[in-house]
Amino acid sequence: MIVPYSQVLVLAGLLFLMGMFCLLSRRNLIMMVLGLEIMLNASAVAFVGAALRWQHLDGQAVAIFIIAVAAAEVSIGLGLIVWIYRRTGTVDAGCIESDACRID
Amino acid sequence: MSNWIAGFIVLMVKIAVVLGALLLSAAYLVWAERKLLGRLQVRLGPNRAGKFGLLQPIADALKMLCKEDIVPSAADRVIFLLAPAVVALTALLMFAVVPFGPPIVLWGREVPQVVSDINVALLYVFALSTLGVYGVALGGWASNSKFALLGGIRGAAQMISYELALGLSLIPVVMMAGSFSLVDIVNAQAEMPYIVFQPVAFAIFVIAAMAESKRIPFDLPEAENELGAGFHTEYSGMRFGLFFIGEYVHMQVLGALTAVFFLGGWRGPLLPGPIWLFIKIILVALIMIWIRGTLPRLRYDQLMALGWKVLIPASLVNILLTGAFLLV
Amino acid sequence: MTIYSTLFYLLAVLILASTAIAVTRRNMVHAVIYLVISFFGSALLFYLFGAPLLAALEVIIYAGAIMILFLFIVMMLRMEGLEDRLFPLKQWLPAVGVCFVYGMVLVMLIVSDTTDAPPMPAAAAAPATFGQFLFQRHWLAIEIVSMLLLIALVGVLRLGRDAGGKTRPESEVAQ
Amino acid sequence: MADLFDGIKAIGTGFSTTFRHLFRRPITEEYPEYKRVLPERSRARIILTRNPDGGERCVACYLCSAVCPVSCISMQSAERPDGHRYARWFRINFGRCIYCGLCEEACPTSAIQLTPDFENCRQDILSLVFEKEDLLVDHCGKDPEYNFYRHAGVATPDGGKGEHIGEDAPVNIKSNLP
Repeated sequence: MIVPYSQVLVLAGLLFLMGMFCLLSRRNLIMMVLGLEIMLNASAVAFVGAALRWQHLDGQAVAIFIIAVAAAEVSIGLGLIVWIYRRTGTVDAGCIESDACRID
Repeated sequence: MSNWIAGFIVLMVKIAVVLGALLLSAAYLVWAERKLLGRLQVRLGPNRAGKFGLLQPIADALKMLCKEDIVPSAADRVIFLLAPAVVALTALLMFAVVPFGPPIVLWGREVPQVVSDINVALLYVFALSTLGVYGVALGGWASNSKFALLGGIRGAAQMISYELALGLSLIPVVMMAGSFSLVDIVNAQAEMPYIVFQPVAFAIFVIAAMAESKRIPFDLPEAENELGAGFHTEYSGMRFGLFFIGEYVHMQVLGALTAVFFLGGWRGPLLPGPIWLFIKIILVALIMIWIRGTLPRLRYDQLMALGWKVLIPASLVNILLTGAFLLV
Repeated sequence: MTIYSTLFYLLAVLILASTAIAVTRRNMVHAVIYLVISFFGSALLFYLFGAPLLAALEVIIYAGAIMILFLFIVMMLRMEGLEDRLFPLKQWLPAVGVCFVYGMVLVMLIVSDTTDAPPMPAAAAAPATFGQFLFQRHWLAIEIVSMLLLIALVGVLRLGRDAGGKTRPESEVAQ
Repeated sequence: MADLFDGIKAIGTGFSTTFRHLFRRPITEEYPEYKRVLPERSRARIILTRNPDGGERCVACYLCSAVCPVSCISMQSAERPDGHRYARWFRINFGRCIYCGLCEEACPTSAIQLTPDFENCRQDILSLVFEKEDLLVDHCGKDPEYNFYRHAGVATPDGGKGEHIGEDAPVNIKSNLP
């Protein structure tokens, strides 16, 4: 016996919350992508817990897909960040939006 | 309860024996490498400390322990101090899943000759070897020196590139054995070692393994003549020694994995299992030293081209052929 | 309180603490390292939940490949000390607001869940069983995901090519 | 295809070469047992030599000290009653010396010379500071015939002072005209 599923959900929810906070409050593009990773990981935790709760492997299958999607997302995301950095010389989201360093 | 305690004691004894043997043979692997490399280059190699320089590893260890442990003032202190431990620890932990003999019966209990037989052993090895990249990359970054940083970046890029080829080259082996567990893989080679069926996978695995352990044709992260000593430029004393231990333990682990995946593990006629495994590890290590004495270092673009354009496609084709062969 | 539940709480504390530290770090390398610890904890949690294959994959892909990629980019672009103020008010307020609303919804959902769920039993799925299940029941999803990965690969290659072409000279970027 | 074959052959040649080296005699000279005799003009430990008639050659002109790139030579000049200059004390710090040989080239009297004796290391770095009595030897070094005061500014059968090949007229020390 481990723990009630609701406690796993609380853990996953708090992780998701932290990821969201990171995504919303940081201005650094890399930290924002890190926040996305935390959120994806939180959902994977919830799904694996669900797989155990209902004794069904579907949850683990979804977790595998989440990991694959995270890999694809992070490669594209970091590729874009490098592209932006080469163009503008910064990875500050606020700075990129302003007129000071418009993408040419 | 007494059963549980007995199991615990057996486990601890196994860990102690494996750890001791691993560290001792790592020290003497350094000696063997220096000696053999010397002879390959028509030199003598170490011959001062003891007969044939046999006490050289002990002298080196004492020297490193006595040296001052310098931390550069602008370094990121905690990471700088922890990075060598990561390298050494991941290399040592990898050996936990390598079987070194058939199960034996001691005092009425069946004791498997492996520290831990987990069912995802192969993935465990990969997980540890990816974590080993952190030691290199963070050690380079935390030194706050441009040589070390370049070495760290190179190390990270090289190791994650060759990780792919390493993993893909082992998929045919897993397909043939039908299990991730190293014990099962060795048992599946009871009649014929896999090198007979998978010579291409064997070649890819050995090349990728050498790149993974930063051996000489692939030692760009520490390229002495362009980067000082790469990621461990700023390290001194026993922390440098830890990097060194990590490298040589990694070399032995890769030799053991080569033996397990392609050479039949501990299986062999006449001699007991652990000795056969040891002979095979030493054989692989000696071949690695021979390659080190012969080939020059690759250029960075050649390294990446070899990894991405030769090894990975070749291993993918190999997987496809193996799959087709197994289906027919 | 069995040994499993103790382990769960320990891991939960480890994951939450390291993630919380990670999202508030100014030094991105430190953030990445704390996040690696967090993902490592998640992997152990997966092992506890009876998914050894997923645990290994979590370490290999999340803690290994993805975080190394982050570390690589941070080291390559050399931009430590970028944010002069860690949490400017402009970002801080909406973030707190949204997170507060989210937290309220979370709490309400958990409170409203009155079905008295029993503690989860411990179980383990062998990798072979899981693999067969995955490839028999979800083969289409696997194909879609592999397509997605291929697209990502081609996209990144395109981006990398593009960045190498008509850009400002490297010396200018460095300033 | 031919390229591939050539490549494999090249790699094979390399490996066989190194393998054959395993059975060759090592060319290493083991130092403390076997000491190679260095050529006479190798640059190692510095000495101060004497004239054929036994006098000190050094005239304490400070040229070696001036030319020394690491400033490891120091001395104090003095004059004997007969007007010959000599070094009251002469000191070389071998802890700093880089054995470049510039002092030997600068020396007008061939007094300071470098010898092939390279076994010059100590446990205590302060004992590497050599005084004049440590440096002075009882022979003429590489130039056995040379005696400075016999050659410089001396009238010979070939001509008087300042009349030899490549020699300037003596300076008139009573005048300060250029």
